[in-house]
Amino acid sequence: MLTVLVRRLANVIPTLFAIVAVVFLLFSVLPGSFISAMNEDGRGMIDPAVMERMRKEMGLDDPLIERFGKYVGHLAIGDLGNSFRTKEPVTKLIGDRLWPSLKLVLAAMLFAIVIGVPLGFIAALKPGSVTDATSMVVAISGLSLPKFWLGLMLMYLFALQLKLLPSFGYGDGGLTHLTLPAIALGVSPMALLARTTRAAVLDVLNADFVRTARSKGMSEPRVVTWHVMRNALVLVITTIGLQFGSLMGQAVVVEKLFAWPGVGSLLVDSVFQRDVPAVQGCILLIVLFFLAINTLIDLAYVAIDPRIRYA
Amino acid sequence: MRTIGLAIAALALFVGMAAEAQQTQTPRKGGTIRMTGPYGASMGSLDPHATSRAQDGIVSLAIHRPLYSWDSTNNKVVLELATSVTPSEDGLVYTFKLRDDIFFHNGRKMTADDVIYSFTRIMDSTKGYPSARYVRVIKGAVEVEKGQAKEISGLKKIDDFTLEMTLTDRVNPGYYFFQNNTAIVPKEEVEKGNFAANPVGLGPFVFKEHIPGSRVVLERNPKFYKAGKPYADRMILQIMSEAPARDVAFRNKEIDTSILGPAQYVAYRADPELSKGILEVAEMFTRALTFNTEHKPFQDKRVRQAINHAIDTDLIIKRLVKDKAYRATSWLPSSSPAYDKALKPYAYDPDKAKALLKAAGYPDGFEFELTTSQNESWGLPIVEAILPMLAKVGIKAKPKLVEVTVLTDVALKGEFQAYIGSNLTGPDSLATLRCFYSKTPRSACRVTLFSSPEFDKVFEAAAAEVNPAKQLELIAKANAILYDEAPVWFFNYNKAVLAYQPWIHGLQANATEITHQYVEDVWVDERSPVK
Amino acid sequence: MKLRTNLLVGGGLVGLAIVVAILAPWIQITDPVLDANLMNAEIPPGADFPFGTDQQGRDIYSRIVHGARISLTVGLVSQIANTIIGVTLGLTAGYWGGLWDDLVSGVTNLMLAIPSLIFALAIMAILGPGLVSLLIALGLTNWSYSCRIARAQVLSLKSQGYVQAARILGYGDLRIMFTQLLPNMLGPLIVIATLGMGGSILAEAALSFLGLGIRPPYPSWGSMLSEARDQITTAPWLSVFPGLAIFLTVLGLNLLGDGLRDILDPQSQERRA
Amino acid sequence: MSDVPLLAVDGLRIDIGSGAQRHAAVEGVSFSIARGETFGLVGESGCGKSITALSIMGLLRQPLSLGGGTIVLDGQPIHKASAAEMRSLRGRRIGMIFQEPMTALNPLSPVGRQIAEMFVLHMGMGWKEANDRAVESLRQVRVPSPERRIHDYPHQLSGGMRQRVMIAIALACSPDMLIADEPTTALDVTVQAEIVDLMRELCAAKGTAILMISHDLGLVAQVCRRVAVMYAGRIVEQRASAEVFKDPRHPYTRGLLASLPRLGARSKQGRQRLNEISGVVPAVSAFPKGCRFNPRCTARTDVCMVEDPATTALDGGVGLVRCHNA
Repeated sequence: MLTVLVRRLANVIPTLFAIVAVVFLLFSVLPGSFISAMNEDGRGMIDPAVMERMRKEMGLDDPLIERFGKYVGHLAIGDLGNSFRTKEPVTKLIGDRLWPSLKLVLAAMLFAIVIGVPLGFIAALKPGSVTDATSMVVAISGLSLPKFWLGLMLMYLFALQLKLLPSFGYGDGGLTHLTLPAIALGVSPMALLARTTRAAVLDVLNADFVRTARSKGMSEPRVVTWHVMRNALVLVITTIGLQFGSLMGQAVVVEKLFAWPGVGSLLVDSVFQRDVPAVQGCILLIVLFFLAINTLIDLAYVAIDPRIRYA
Repeated sequence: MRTIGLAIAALALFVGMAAEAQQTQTPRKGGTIRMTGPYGASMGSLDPHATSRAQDGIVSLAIHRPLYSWDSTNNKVVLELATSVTPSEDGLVYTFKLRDDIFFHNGRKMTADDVIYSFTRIMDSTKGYPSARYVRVIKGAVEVEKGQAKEISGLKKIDDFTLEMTLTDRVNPGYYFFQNNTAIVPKEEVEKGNFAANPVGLGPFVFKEHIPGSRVVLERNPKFYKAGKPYADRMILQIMSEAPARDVAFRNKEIDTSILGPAQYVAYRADPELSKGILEVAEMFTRALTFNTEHKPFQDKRVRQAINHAIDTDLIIKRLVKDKAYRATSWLPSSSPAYDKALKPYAYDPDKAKALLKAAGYPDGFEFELTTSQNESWGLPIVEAILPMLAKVGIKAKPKLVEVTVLTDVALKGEFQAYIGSNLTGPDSLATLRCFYSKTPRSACRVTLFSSPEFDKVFEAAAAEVNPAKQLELIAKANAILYDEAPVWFFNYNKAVLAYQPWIHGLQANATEITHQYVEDVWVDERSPVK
Repeated sequence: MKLRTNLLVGGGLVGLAIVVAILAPWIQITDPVLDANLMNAEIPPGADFPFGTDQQGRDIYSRIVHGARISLTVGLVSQIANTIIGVTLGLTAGYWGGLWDDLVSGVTNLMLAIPSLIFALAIMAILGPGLVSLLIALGLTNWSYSCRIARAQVLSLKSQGYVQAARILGYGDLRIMFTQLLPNMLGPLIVIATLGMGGSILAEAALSFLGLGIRPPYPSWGSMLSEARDQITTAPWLSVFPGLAIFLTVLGLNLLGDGLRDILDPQSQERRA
Repeated sequence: MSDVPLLAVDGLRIDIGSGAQRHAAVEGVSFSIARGETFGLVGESGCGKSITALSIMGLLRQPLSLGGGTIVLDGQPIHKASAAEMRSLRGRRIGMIFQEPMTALNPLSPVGRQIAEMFVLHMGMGWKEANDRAVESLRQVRVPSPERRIHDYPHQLSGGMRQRVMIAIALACSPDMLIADEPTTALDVTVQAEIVDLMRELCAAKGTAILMISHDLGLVAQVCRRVAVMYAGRIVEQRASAEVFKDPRHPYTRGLLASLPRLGARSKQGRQRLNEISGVVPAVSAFPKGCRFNPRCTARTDVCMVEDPATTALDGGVGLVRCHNA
């Protein structure tokens, strides 16, 4: 366990450093600036004097290297700088968004697992059957729709037509507001999981030890629960990890559509307003989340697969 | 003169009607107003001085108040925090008698010191507060901005409720100090730090909660200085940048107001129920295709006029903008007191356009790059519509797509041949026209680099004129010159449309920005689904 | 059984899209760009305009047909770029190993960690909206999977003595990589690229939604769909047809990818046997 | 001992594929095994011996299916048995050992549990009791310190140990018959003999009959009293082991014998081509006309090319051979 963690951490530092550098570089060549972004709809053209003071305040006139050095220096002590837009510390900005973001991602992943894994299982147990074909077409269809479109359709159906759920927003952060965005976000990992699970189960069902289990006189349900599930899970868990880890970044579109106050919508907004410190912070968080989930997955492997535990 | 006066009266009547019709019932106390913030997926800053965004203005106007406010019924600036103001003979010194019944949300009474503090804060030399451009009109403000002085010399406290303000130019300070981001803030709260997270003001509503990216919740200020107001107990601003999502939420009665785009404007107008709750106003934005007169063909006035003739502006407004705009006749919008109704729009006349081009030495037309954003009302869709029209007279426009963010940069740096955009053109008409005055630097706003001695002469005269009526006349004249010179293709003045639920009353048709509501006048009747 | 259905339906849908794209100029009714006539704006589907007209009065059918060219180009070019980058890095990393391998693996993990949509968004913002920017943005940001696959394949082939044998024959490194190793991994790479094409088409739609898509002069399906989203209630045909085009094409690509995997991926073939 | 054999296979046919793609992978296979008897099935890989074993277990899976013939276990026609009936037979009355002990054991489950499952499934024990019995079973197959080993995972055991676990599983319920499919092929030469001896010894003690399947005629002859040689889905020679060694009648059997290395240095690779017989086993879909062995046969005559040979009784009716020239 510990070695896995240590090895992970050793990898995280250079990864984070590289990401900080990449984002810094990308945004230093980005046209437009926070100041030009303030002029929306022709309103509030900023006059040159104010612009100059703003640039100074934000340190935009310093050489890139110097700015980068400063940023990294602050980063080392956990200071992500201040947002250009709100002037608040980026850590606070992100802190406000973290919980809603996590909630959405967790709910979406839960949806994906609860629907996707059984769907793949059922399909795999009767390969070539109508059930198999139907569940796979359903799954692949879920992969073939633009997310914002799916989200809009869900809004129309569940909010406007059926009046079952609120159409947008965070509300009290409860389940009613969470459901629609979570489904919109969860459909594509659900589809991928269904597909992976099906392949994994088929794979395991053809394994020698399943034949052994059958030769023991085990009923098919027992074969599945005693010997297939766990082994299939090892294969599925990689997909779960990759999907889960990247979900916070994928949530961008859904959060924007549903006005969900997550990190993704903050990120997009910050990109368009050239609020570089906020962008940096969001991307760092998303990457950290990805790394954290994958570390968890590694640990899960250790727990599930004895071959890794003793290796 | 008379015609202008009549025009204003007619306009005021028209604009005021929607609001008027709602005032017949007695306002109900209590309830919750649920407005929407359509501009972007988050708030910028709740510190009123730190932002110039329209979205932030919605909240700012509820929590804070500047010296003046906008009277939507009469389309003019009026005193808000003062009972009277007396200008000096030379029009440079204004003496304000402040109200003595104004309390900040922390219970302290507002005095002249707070006004001085607020304006001094805006000029802070280490911070780039966007509203510095307004306060700079006060004498001595620039020195503070440059760090050469600690206090603004033009602000003098006579007593707690009397303030003397000396200006640098002969202008109406109301145009400057009705802006949300010149609001008066309490020093002690600002100095606690983190003012943006815990804003304290003197407006009708008290800050309660901000869930970034989702909503701002405000509660009734029981000690508001206007007796009996505000009516509602709570105000919620839901942040919703996605128009289709807003549409669903509005139809689902989850929000009380919603800004409409052209497509939804048509749909709502056609709906028997929804059409009852539509508030329209001619906003002070002029949408135009701006020519860079450094680019050779556009140096010739005839070319610029030719383009104005070549585009079937009315058709575009009717079909593409779905009548959610008023045809622009010159630069100043219809809500400006200097607006001249008599100006005839450029007729759609491709033949005349061709003739003008020929006269200008371009019988076969020419090619230019047209920079545009993706904005649905003043961006790419419009460009797509004018391309074939220009092609008909031999002009080939090559669209170049940029983000809205980049558009401003492109404009101010002059890195364009022509661009299409939206321009704030009010309420100070003189300041608006300054953008065509040849002594204004490009980086300030003279993006066309347009210069005309004739215009300069009239503009200078207008700026120097003491008599308001005569000044208005001169401004109108300058505006007319501009129209003939055509430094831009005059497209339209925005018609802002706000849909509201039937239980919402007292909304104002604010021509400076329709989402900016003086919420103390808004009330909710018992049909509202929220308590 | 299922294997064939996948290939058949998937291949059919993708084939249809390709045929439409190739024949676009011949099967269009009007010019999708120039034949804008505001007098004809927003006409519902009917005899003159089978899919109706858009806000500008252009024939949606003709725009869909031309959109196939753009959308397929986006999918194809970006995936070719991704595959070339991924394979080159993966091949060399697996083959040479050592520091280069560590470096490539590090960068690959980095690419996996940064959400590709965000990366593409930043690149689009730098280069400005447009087709070329989009191709670059999507072509540079999704190569980590093909890189991983190529690397893993090289490592497994290396252990099979493939490489030593070729070396003994006196083949140069590059020759071994591209003539001996590459052909052995084409199957899984084609599968990844096919599935990735669908992903690119969807990513284009997402970028359009976020305001950084492609537009002039010719439309992509994603931008048409994203533009029409305001008018779902007032003019549903504006969004239904591009939506359907995206759905069917991406569905086809996914089915095709699955079907190809069954045939081309030796691992899954072994599984089946 | 009664005359009724423990297992009687008669005219077994196993199909591969379906519809137009259907071919008989095994055809006309008949043999019987008495209680406590040891019987060997020998042939190159692909000759159909393994699927014959699977058909007895009722474990044929797509695309394989039972095409005809009867399989009778202890008087019960199990080719007609329902899935539930088959389940109760498997493990309890017939145990099976597979070639690859690494993959035949669930890698994620401790070996103790995999043995204990047998007691839970067939003897209605609780897990705790079953675990105790698993320790006992491991001890029987001579795994050292079985109390600790039951917690081990397959990857922690050596190949020989794993195969001992497989034997423990197969014999856990003292079945009437053990099917051993290449039980030693994947093992080191040094442990092969140990495993074979263990198997033989335990079966003898429990009175369990053995059906041993191998490509290795030498091994089979060493373990089994009787032996059947299969080629291309058919039994080509079936006799007492001693007779086969003494006087092989089928050219294929002769080839197999000739290819045997000296004792103690048996080929480890089951798939290795037989040196003495050129060519390979034909594919199921392309069995040659006439005698199926004719393309590789050194004693081929004209009749072999056109006519499928019938069986000829040998050794006074207890043996048989399928060859024109035998």
